Amino acid sequence: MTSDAPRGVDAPPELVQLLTPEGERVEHPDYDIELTDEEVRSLYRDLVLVRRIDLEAVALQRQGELGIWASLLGQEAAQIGSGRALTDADMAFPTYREHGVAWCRDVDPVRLLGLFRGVNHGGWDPAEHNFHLYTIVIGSQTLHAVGYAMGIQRDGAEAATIAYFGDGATSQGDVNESFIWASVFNAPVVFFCQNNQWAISEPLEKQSKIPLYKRASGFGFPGVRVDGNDVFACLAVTRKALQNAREGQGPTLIEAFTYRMGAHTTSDDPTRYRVADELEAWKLKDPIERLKAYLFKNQLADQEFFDKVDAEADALGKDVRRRCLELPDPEPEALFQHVYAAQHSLLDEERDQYLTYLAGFER
Amino acid sequence: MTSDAPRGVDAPPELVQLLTPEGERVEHPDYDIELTDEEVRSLYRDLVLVRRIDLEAVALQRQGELGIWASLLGQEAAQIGSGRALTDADMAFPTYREHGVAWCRDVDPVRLLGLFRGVNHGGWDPAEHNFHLYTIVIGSQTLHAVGYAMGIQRDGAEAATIAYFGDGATSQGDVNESFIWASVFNAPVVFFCQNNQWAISEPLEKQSKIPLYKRASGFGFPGVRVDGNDVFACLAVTRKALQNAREGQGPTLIEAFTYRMGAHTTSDDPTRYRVADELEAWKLKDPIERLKAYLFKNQLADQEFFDKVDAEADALGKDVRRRCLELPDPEPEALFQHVYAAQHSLLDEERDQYLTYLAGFER
Amino acid sequence: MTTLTLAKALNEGLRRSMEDDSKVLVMGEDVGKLGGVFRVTDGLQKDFGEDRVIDTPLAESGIIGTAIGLALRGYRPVCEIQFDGFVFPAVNQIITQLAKMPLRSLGALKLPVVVRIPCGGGIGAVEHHSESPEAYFTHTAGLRVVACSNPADGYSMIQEAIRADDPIIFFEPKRRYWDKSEVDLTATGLPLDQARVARPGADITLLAYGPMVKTCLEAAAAAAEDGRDIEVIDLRSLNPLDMGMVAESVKRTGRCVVVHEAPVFTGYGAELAARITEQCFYHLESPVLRVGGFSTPYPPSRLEEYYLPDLDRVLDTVDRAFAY
Amino acid sequence: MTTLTLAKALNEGLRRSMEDDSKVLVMGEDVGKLGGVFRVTDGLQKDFGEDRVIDTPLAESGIIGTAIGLALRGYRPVCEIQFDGFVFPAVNQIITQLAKMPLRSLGALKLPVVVRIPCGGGIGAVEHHSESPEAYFTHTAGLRVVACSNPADGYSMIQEAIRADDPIIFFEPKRRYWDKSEVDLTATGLPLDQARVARPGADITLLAYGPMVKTCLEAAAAAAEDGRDIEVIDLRSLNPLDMGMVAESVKRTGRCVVVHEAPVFTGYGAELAARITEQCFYHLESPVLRVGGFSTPYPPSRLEEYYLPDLDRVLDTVDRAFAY
Ligand SMILES: Cc1ncc(C[n+]2csc(CCOP(=O)(O)OP(=O)(O)O)c2C)c(N)n1
Ligand SMILES: Cc1ncc(C[n+]2csc(CCOP(=O)(O)OP(=O)(O)O)c2C)c(N)n1
Ligand SMILES: [Mg+2]
Ligand SMILES: [Mg+2]
Repeated sequence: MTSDAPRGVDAPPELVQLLTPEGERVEHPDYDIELTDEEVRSLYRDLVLVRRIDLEAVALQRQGELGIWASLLGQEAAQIGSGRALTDADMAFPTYREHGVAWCRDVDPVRLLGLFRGVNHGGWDPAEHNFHLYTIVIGSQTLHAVGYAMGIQRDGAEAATIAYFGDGATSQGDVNESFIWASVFNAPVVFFCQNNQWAISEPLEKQSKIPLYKRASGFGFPGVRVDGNDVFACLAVTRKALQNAREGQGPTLIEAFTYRMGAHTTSDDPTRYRVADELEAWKLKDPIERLKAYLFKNQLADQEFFDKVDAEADALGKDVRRRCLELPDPEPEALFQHVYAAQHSLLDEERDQYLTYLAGFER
Repeated sequence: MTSDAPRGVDAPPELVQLLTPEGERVEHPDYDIELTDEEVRSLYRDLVLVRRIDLEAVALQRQGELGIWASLLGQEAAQIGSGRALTDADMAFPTYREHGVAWCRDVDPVRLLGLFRGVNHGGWDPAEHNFHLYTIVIGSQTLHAVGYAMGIQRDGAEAATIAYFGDGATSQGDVNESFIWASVFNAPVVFFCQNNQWAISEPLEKQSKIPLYKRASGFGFPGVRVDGNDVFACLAVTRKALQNAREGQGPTLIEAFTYRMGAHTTSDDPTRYRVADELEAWKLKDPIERLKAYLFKNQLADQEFFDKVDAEADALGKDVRRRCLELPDPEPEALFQHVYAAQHSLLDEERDQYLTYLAGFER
Repeated sequence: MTTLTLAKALNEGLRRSMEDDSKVLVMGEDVGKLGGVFRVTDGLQKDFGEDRVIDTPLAESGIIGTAIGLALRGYRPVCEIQFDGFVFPAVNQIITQLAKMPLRSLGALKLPVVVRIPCGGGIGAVEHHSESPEAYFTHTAGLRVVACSNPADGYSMIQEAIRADDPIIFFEPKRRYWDKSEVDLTATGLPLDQARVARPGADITLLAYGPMVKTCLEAAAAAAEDGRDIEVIDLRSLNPLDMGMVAESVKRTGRCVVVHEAPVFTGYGAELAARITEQCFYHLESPVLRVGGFSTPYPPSRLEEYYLPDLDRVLDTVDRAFAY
Repeated sequence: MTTLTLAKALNEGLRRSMEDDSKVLVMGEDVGKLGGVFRVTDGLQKDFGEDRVIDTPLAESGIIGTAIGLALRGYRPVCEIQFDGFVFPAVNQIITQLAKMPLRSLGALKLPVVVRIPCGGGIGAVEHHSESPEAYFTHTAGLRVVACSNPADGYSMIQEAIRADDPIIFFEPKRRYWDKSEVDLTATGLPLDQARVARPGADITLLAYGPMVKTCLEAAAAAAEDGRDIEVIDLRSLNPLDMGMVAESVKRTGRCVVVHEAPVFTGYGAELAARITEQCFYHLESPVLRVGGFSTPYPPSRLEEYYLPDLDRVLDTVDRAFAY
């Protein structure tokens, strides 16, 4: 899928990889990427920091401070790679697991915790970060991303949207409808599917018999499978797809081939449905380890650098924890706020009655 | 798509045609068909008879005897070809336009009129004909067809289902979900899409940028485009797809490339959105004329035969008309019947009250 | 004043909204060249172009889902659902996204999406073309639900709905599309959430909306001949409900009958009856009675005259109310 | 008698149905190896195989749509919707197909499909995991709607639901899944459409179903200490409603409060209030009052204790009823 290759329905058969699990830089005929040493180090830093945020959130959940948490463990490269490919003008539509993308969009990690702690359903202004709210109903956000992209077209703006979703989500009607709309309207949207091999307890075979990136061919736009644990490849492939979208070449489906190293969420018990060996095999493909190896081998970073990043991560973890605990519980009035933009007599009445009722207890 | 060709995701690029618009028999490497002279004549007869039924229904609607009618004009070959490919054990799931398939399934044409006349919502027993009720909500029936096919699998039966739908329907989430289920469960189902180029006023380009048969490749099963005005090709292609399904080779998507020669329904005014030239061009590809030419050229039928079929058609038309007018209006009690299989106290109460109320007028 | 059909009044309202605000888009199946199956969008694509009047793929979830995306980008989409019975594929996007996203964003996001739904029966149509799904939406917090009953209201209400910053389900009584009345094309600013006394009366209050307003007015006219003075209120807004006007009327008349086409069981009329009873308990001489569809799917058209509330059933229920 | 949690009782009921009838299938997301996120289908795939306990693709419309097809082929599918908030993608198949197809066929087709929906809040979950969508289904003719409240009923009702020839929406109160009580594993044949007096009383009738039955029983116990004798009826079947038992009780007590978690506006309680008022008008000392969710989306979990009806709100409403 070079930009001058025919943008037909055939997707390249192989996994796009620019960095092997052993940390070797490899070439790919269609994708390449030029990164300064500083950029590479900063990618590493991002990977480590978001993993740290994630670990802290898991710990907070274990301690009862969050109701639930959906860990991104193992998917850091897919998220940082794709997230760093976005320009400020691009708009991202996440699921509930895109903590790494949120990081790239400058959303304060503590903001992500609100919904998992149960103090709100989504704690940031999407327009401020060009990062939409987390969406829990599987697949719904893909249509929003396409609609937004149709708005970009109408504005004549130089921007694209990216829609995140999982392997399981590809089975939803909405996701397939979003492919149709994107194709028919040639909308500037990139579909970024993190195939982490599992949809809760269901392995990929329950959703598709063929590699997911090939789905795009049925809708008339290119699909590409990228090594989702390779941050270089994710960055390169997403960057090109976004660029194509912005240039009016329409949508691309990217399947980031990765692995959910943790449980589906903290409520889940993966030992019920998958063997430990699988995880061990994937640990060898860890997205952070391979970048670390690359940095080491190429002497782009020394121990001091790694220590510094680790220290920064620890500090970040502590900070996130502290501020999580400080998150104020919402007041009962909040029940009635923001349901409607304009005044709503029924809600006003219910609020007044209820607050009067509550006030009765204070007396 | 021969049965020994790899059942991969690539569908053949060309239109399968066995009979040209001029009535020339042509060969196709993957599809062939052996028909006795008698069979060919009987195909011709079916085409003529269903067209006649259709014309009569249009006339009945114009005269106020039907509320609406969805004409199959132009799609006779797609329906008779595919319908005749079914064995008794196979099960068909139609839209609202499959009058020709109904004919092949021995559904009395008058039974079809009930829903268009407004005396019922569907007037036959699907199990008796292995022909499901007409489904109006676009695309819904494709999932029923897949579920039924999953039942066939569980029964270990030698049968398949066929799901009919239009070009517009391919945009519905349900249709795409049905592709996923069929593929994942390797269900014995044939998806038969009559691409009649229009979904009411919307041309195909509003639903897809690429030929519809290619949609299947995104889901991992074969797709094939057949000349939908060629009854031989439709029969051959559907027969093979059904056979593959019955043999455990999974689903096939057939795109029957045809044309809606009439209005969408009798309520529609196609002059608002399409040019007359288009219809003229398609008239040259008329499914009946080409078979007639073939019969003539090959001296398989003489004028006497054609006259006999025409006379039979006229008689059928008259019979359908007469029996349509005799269709009894339902009694008000019918409102409350068949809503539930078992007794339902609320409905009983409403029925009793209402019938008492009505009885008051009789006094 | 101009005489317009309801369909044409809505068309003029849409046109004016599109002229006033370039962010207003119209989208749906067959809304372009065809002008919609009821011609409510007739001529709009010709005048405003394909970018603003969008013929969409045949997928209702897609229509609402992409409309949400367009709204997030600052547009004001007006979606047409071709017939009431085809709103259900879109219900997930409407209930889980359109209705809930503003709260999810703690007010950061507004979703000014209007979902136009031709509704109700009485046109002799086949299955799924005569439904009255309003209760599904009035029960869904986060949505506003309105129903117009006549050309003047249609013209004004569609513009106000488009101007509003909340998602709105906008019901249009399809069997009244061809009814004509006077429309003041210069009228603006009618509040969207106020009911209207369609006919003042002293003896009993009839509550209706959409297609049943006309039926109730006819019933009231017939009853007047028998000396019974019926007040008819056209609710216009179902959520929120103009409870002030409703309660005032019922307290005054002491009796109330609610009329809608939808099945009575857990229908919108249940809410009216329950709420009115609570607020007007000591004023009620009889229970609030409901006339509506039966607990059956909408019947084939040759039975619809039996299914749909008509003048006789309304008056019979009025009589029942007076029998208490 | 055995002591079981509600989740386990349902599991046993499913198991027994599958043993009794080889046409019974279980299907849904994660119902296989995982046994469902609430473990209601735990162990069934191991014992009955992948052909009868089907892990489906992640698509609710697909689940119901294929279940309909399986039912047409003679199977009796029991579908699990993972959480209440995820039933909406399936609503089109449920409302336009499952509910209407039997009538469409003039009785030729039966659709014995059970749609199991864990429902309600109170478990501290994130958005979409605490909904109470029953009113959408009770308003849909052609469906039966039931809600179990305790292990014994769960065990029996799931079996009766599977045995029934009509499509059934089967609500399971998720926060009661882990409540234990005695279950008679030999019990059979309990009619599916009969309510149950959960606690007899003389002063006022509380109507509840699913999760709120326990809350109402607690409220009644607390009220008893103050000398108020509350009758609690567990409706069990929402459509049809056991109006006989309800009306008898309300006529006897003269007062009624309806309790559910769903938003009050156009909720199921509205139907109860309207119907009871009509049938018991002269017996009512006060209007039927409703306690339920507010007209807002279900709130984040740290607010759910405020949103959900609890003992205090129920008793406050009882007090209000007595204040008339
Ligand atoms: C419509 C809907 N159905 C079911 C669920 C419950 N659910 C939450 S996550 C999930 C699996 C999602 O799998 P996938 O798309 O692969 O994303 P992943 O969680 O692996 O990132 C399911 C079934 C849901 N959130 N929405
Ligand atoms: C869910 C749904 N949406 C809209 C409609 C209204 N409608 C009826 S037929 C039709 C077009 C169908 O086009 P296609 O699938 O190509 O079939 P054709 O009528 O051409 O045979 C539409 C939009 C419907 N019946 N169902
Ligand atoms: Mg996954
Ligand atoms: Mg078509």
